[in-house]
Amino acid sequence: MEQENLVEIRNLYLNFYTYDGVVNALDGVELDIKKDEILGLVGETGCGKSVTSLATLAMVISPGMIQSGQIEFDLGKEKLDLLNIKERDRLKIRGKQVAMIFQEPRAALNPVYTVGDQIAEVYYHHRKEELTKAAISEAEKDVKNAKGFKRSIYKRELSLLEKMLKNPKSLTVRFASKIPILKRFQNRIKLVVRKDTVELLRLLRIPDPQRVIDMYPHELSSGMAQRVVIAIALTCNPTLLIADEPTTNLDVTVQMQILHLIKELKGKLGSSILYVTHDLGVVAELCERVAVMYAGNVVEVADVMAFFKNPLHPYSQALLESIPRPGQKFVSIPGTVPSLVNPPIGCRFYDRCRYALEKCPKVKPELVETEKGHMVACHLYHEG
Amino acid sequence: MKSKGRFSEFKKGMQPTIKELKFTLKKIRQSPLSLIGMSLVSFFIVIAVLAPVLAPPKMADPFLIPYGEEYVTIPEPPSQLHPFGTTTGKIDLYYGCIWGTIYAFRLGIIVIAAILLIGVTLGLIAGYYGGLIDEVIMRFTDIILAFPGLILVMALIVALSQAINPFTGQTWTKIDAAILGIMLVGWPGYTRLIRGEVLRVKTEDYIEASRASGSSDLRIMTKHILPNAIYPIIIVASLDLGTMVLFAAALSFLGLGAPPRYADWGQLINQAGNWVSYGLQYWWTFVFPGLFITLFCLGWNLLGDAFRDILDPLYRRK
Amino acid sequence: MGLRDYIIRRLLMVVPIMLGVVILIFAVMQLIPPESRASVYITDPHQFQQIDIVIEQYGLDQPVHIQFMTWLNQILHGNFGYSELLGGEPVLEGLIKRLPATLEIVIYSAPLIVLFGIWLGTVSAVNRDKPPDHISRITSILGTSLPSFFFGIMLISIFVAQLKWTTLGRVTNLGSILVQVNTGRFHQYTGLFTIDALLNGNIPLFFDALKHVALPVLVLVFIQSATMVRVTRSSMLEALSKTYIVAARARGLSRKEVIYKHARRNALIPVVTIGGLLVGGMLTGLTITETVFRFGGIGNWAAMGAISLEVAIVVAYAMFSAIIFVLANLIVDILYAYIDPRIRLG
Amino acid sequence: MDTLIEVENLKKYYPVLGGVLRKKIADVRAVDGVSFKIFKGETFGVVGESGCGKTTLGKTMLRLLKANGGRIFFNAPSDELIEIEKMEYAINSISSLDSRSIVYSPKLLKLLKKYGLKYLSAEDLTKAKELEDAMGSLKKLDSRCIVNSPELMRLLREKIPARKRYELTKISSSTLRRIRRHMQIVYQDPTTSLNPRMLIKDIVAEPLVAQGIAGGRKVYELVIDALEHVGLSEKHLYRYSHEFSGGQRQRIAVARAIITRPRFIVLDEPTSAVDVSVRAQLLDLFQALQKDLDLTYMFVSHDLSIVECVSRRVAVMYLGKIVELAQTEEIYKEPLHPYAQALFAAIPVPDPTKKRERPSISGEVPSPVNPPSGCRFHPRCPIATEACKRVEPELVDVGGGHFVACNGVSK
Repeated sequence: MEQENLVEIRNLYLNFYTYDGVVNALDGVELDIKKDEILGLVGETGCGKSVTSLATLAMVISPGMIQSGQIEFDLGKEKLDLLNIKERDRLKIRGKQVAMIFQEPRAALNPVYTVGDQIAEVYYHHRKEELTKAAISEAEKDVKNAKGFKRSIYKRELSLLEKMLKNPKSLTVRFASKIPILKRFQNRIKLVVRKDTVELLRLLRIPDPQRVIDMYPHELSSGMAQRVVIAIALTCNPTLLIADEPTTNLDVTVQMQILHLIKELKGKLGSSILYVTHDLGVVAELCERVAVMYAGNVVEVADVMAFFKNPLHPYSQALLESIPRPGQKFVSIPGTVPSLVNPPIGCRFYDRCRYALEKCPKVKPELVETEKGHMVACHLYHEG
Repeated sequence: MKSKGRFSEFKKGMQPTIKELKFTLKKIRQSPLSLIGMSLVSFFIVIAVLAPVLAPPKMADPFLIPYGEEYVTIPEPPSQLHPFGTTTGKIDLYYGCIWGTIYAFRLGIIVIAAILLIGVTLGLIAGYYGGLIDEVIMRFTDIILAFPGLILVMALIVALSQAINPFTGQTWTKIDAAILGIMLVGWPGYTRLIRGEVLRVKTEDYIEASRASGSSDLRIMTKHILPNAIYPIIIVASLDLGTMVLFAAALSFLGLGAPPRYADWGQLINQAGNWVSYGLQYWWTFVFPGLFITLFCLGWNLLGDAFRDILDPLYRRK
Repeated sequence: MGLRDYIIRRLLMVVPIMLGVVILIFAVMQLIPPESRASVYITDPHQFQQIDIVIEQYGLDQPVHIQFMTWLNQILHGNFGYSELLGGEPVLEGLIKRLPATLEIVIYSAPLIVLFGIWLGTVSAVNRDKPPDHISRITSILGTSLPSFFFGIMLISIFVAQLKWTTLGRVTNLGSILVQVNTGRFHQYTGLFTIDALLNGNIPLFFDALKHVALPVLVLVFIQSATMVRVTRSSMLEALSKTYIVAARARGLSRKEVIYKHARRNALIPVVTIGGLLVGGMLTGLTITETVFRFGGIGNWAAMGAISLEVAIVVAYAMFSAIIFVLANLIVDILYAYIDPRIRLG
Repeated sequence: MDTLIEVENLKKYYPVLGGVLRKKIADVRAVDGVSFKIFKGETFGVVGESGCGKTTLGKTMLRLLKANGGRIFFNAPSDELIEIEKMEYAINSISSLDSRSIVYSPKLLKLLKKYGLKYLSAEDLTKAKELEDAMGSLKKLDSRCIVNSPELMRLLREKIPARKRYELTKISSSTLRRIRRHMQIVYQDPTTSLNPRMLIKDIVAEPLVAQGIAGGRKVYELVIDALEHVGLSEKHLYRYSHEFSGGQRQRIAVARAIITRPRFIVLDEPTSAVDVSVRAQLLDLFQALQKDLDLTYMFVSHDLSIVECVSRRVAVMYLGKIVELAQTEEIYKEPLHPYAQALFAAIPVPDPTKKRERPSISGEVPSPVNPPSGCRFHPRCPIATEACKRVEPELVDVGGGHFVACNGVSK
C-alpha cells in the first residue's frame, strides 16, 4: 500500500556563516515524509540531521541560512512550499500542523513559566477561537441557570466573550481584559484550558496532573519534562511530529517508557513522526522507514526491514557493522568526516569508502531508487 | 649543538603561542571598534614615550607644569607658544596634557599591578582551599565592597592627609593617599572575580585528572587553574586601566588628588571650573584636558571590549 | 521554605557586614590625630575651643577597644559630631537637611537609568551586529569613558553660561522661596521642590525646578545606564541562544512574542543583580555631579567637607552611604531570589 | 585468581546543605555499602542509570573522592618490582650491550645484597667496585644501568615480594601520591578532561613530571612512546587539544593514563562522548592496550551493549548499591534481579526482526537523598512483597560467583 507524502523536501541547501568560513551544512537534501509513518533520520554528530529537522519547520538557528530548496507541505486542502510563503503564514503551521520535541527536555521549557502556562500559551495561540466558543457555551449555560444579579454578570461576560470571538482585537475587549474586575470574563477560557491541559497530561501518563500543571520545569525529572514537552507538541494534534533525539539523554528504562508512549500516541492521533536519532537500536525498535545522513546529504532511504537486512550505501553498511556485538571484533570506519567548510566536490564519503570508484571524488552521486522504496546515493548502484 | 636543539625546541614550543597571538591580532584588525581602541592606546603610548621631546621639562620635577614669570589670572587662548592655551596662572595646558599622559600611565599601571597581585593571590587561595580561609577573605572583601569606592577613598584621603607617612616622615600628600586608597578599594572586586572563576575551573575534569596524576596543590593552582581562570581578569584589568585613571581624575577634580600646577588632567579641569561660568569664552581650559581623559578611557574600554570577545575561548574555538 | 531560610540567612549576614563597616571606619579614623578627630564627638560649637576636654571626656587617649566602644555608643545615640566650617551644625542635622536635594535627583534619574538601560540593551541584543547594536554599544562605551565632571562642565558652559537656559543650584531664586516658606505661603511637604511646587499649585516653580534638575539627571543617566545596557545586552543575548527560544519559535510564536515574553523575562533576572551596583554608582555619581552643578545635596556637602578636612562630615557620609549600599544589596538579593523560580522553589 | 582490588562496604555520601546556617541536613547516598573484588587482568563492567553512583564509585576507588566508610585494598606492585622493571627498561633501551657486559648500578647492588643473591662472582664484584670508582667522573652515564643478565633479573624477581597491599582508605596523602602511578582514570568527555591551555606534550607528560618519575629528555621519549601506543605521533606534540577530533582527544587522555604504566585504569564512560564510528576504534585500543600493558580495567558505562562486549564480569548498580554481579554472559542471558531484568530488557536492539513487546518498568529512579526503605527497588518492582519494604536484601552468592541482592531471589 503506497501512502501519500506529507512533506517533500527537495534540494535543500543550507549554510552556516561562521568565522572559519561558510559551512555547507546541508547539501541538496532530499527527503519525503509519508502520511502516518514514523521515519527515522539517522546519522552521526554534525551530519545535519538536527538542522534538517529544524529546517522542516523552515527554521534555522543563527548564523545559518537556507540557500535554496523546497519544503512542500500537504495540508489536505492545499500544498504549501514553506520556504515560499510569508513568515506570518508559517507561524500558523508551526506548532499547529508541525510540532517539535527536543533532546534536552528541561532546556526546551522556559524556566520562568509553569508547565500549565507553557501549555496554555500554545492553546491561546492556535486554538483561541475554539476555546472562546467552549467558554461561550459554558457561559450560556450559566446564564440560563442563574438568577438575579448573578445572571446579569454572566450576561455581561457572555457578551464580552462573543465580542472577543467576533473581533479579538477590538478596543472594548482589549480594554476589558486590562481592568481587574472586568478581566474575569477570561477566567472561563482559562478554566477550559486548564481542563484540557489536565486531560492532555493525563493522556501522557503524567501522575498527578493537577499538581504538575503548577510546577516549574526545574522541579520535574527529565523523563517527566520530556512528557511535558510532548504534551505541548500535542496540544493542537499536529499532522507531523518532529522528534530531535528525544530520548538520547534519558536513562534506558525511561527511554523505553517514552518510546512506548510515542508509539501509542501515534496510533491514537494518526500523525506522522520524523524521529531523529543516532541510535540504530531505537530506529529498529520504533521506525517504519529510515533515512541515513552523512555530511549534509541523505545517502540512503529504505524500509527498516530492508535497511537492516540489506543496507546498500557503503556508509550504512559500515555504520551497521560498527555496532559492537559480543564475541566479535570491533569494526570501525577509518578516517574522519570531511570538513564542511571546503567539502569534497564528489561523494563526501569517498575517502572513507572501501569501494571507492574512480568517478566518486569527481561526481556527486544522486539519490536514486534502486528497488521499490529503497533509495541510495552511491555510484556503485548507478548505471554507467 | 645541544643549545641549538634546545632553541629549536623552544621555538616549537612557542609556535602555538605565536599562533594564538596572531589570531588575536587578526581578530582585532577585523573589528573597527577594536581597531579604534588599539590606535587610541598606541597614540597615548607614543605621546608618553615622546613626552620629553614634545614638551621638554623645565623643572626638576617634570610633572610640575612650568608657568610664566608674571602671574596672569586670565587664561590665554591657544597660540604658537601655548598650543592648547593657558589656564589660571599662565599654566601651559599643552605641557599638562602631554605629561598628564605619562602620569596617567604611571598611575594606572602601578594601581592595576598592585590590585592584580593582591586580588589574584587572595582570590586563588580563597577559591582553591575554600573553608575558613575562604570565609575570612571573602567577608573582608564584603566589608570593603560595602562602601561605594569613591566615598571610602575620600574618607581615607581625609584621614591620611592628617597622618604621618612612614616613607617620607611628613603627612601624606593627597595624591599618594589617593593612589593608596584606590588600591585598597580596587582589589576586592578582583578577588571576587577570580574566586568565582577558580570555583568554576575547579570542577572541571582536567583538574581532577591532574590530581589523579599525582599533582600537588601548587602545581594544580599554577599550571591548571590560573591559566584557565586569568583571562576574564585580564579583560577587566584592561578595562580598569582607563577606569582607575578616571577615578583618580575625579578625585583630583574634587580637589582630593593632585595639587595645583601638577600635570594631572583632573586637576586641570578643576582649575578650569572657575572659567566655566563664562560659557564657551575660555573653552580650551576644559576641552583639552577633558578630551585627553575621555579618549584615554575610550581607548582602554574599546580594547578591553575587544579582548572580551576575542579571548572568550568559546568564541575562539568556533 | 527554601526562600524563607534564604531571606533569614541573608538578613543575618547584614549584621557582621555592618559591624565590619563600623570597624573599618573606626580604623580609618584612628589614623587621624586625636585633636582633629575630636570633631566627630563634639555636640556643641563651643567645644572647639576646649579640644583637650573633649579628648578626655570621650577617652580619645584611652586604649583602642575602649575608644571603639565609646564611639559606637555615640553613633548609636545619633551623635555624629559637629561641623565647624560647613553650616556650623550637628552633622546628622546637616545630612538630613540636604537629603531632599539629593532625592530630587535620584527620583528622576533612577527610573530613567533602568528604563533606558533595559530598552537600549534589548534593542542592541535583538539587532545584534546591526546598526542599532553598534550605536548602543558606542553609547555605552562612551558612557563609561566620559568623565561625569567633564560632561557636566560642558553642559554648564553651554546651557547655563552660554545659552542661559537655567542656572546652577536647585531653583533660580532660592531666596524668594525661602521667604515664602517662612511666611507660610509655601509648604514644604517633602523638601523636593518639583513635588512641593505641584502640591502648592505653583506651576512655574515646578518647571523651574525641573529645568534645574534636568542637567544633573542627564549626566547621571548617560553615565550610569552604560552598565545597565551592557548587562541587559549580554544577558538578553544569552537568553536568546537558549533551546527554549527555539522551542517557542517552533510552537508558532512570533518573533516579538518570543523576544518579549520568553527571552526578556529570563534576561531580566540577572539584570536585577546589578541593581546593587547601580546604587553604588549613583552614590559615587551623585557626589561628583552635585559638586559640578552645586546642587547642595549630601554629595556636594560631603565633597566640600572632604576638601576642608571635616572629619565628622566624611565619617557620617561614609557611614550613610555604606548603610544605603548594604541595604540596597540586601533588597536586590532577596528580590533576585524571589523572581527566579529556580531559587524560590529550589 | 589474583585479586587486584578489594572493596569492602564502601560508602560515599555527599552532604546536602540547608537551613539558615547552611548546615548539613541530609546525605546524598551516592555509594552506600558496596563490596566486590576486581581480579588482575580482567575488565570489570559497572552499569546502571544516571544517579546510581557508578561514576562516584570509580572515583572513590581511586581516592579522588574521600570515602565516608568502608575499605579499599589495592595490591600495587612493590617498590622493588618497580625498581627492577625500571632497570630492565633501561637495559633494553641500550642496544649496544651484550649479555656479558657489566654496567654499574648501586641500587641493584643494594637489592642483591638485601636478598642475599650471590650470583655475581667475587671477580665481578671487584670489577663492579672498580667501576663504581670510575663512575664518579662519568656523571653522564645512567646510574640505573646494570649487569645485563636476564638470569640474574629472573632470580631477583623471584626473591622480592612482587606486590604490596595498600589500604587506599587509610594511607597518607604522600604515599597516595607515590602510588598514583599504578592507578589511573579516563574520563567521559575529553574536551573537559584535557586542559585547554596546555600543549599535548605537557598534558601527556603531567603524571611523570608531577610525581617526579622522570625528567628532561626522558620525559620526551616516554611521551612519544605513550602517544605511539595510542596511535598518535611526535607531530602532535605541539598542539592544543581543541585542534583534535573527539576520538583523537580521547586517545590523548588514554596516553596520559598509560604513561606511568599503571596496573589499574578506571574507564569512566570513555566512549559516551564520541560517535559510533569512532567508538569501535577506541574499544579496540582499550583491548590492545590491555594485552600489551597487562592492564586491569573497571569499565563504567550506561551503555549496556558496549559493556557486554568488553567486560568479563559485570556489576549492576541501583541507587548506590550493587544489585547483581556475575559473569557477563550469565548476567546478560539470565539476569536474576528484577531491576537488572528490566534494565537489560530496555536496551533497544538494532534488529527490527527482534521487535518484541517487552514489559517496561514504571516510574523513575527516586532521589538518593531519601532512598526507599528496605529494598531500594521495591516501589518499582513487579514482584515486591510487604517484606521488601522493610528488609534490605544482602548481596549473596547464588552459585558460581553470581551475586544477587534480592529478597525474592535469594530465598
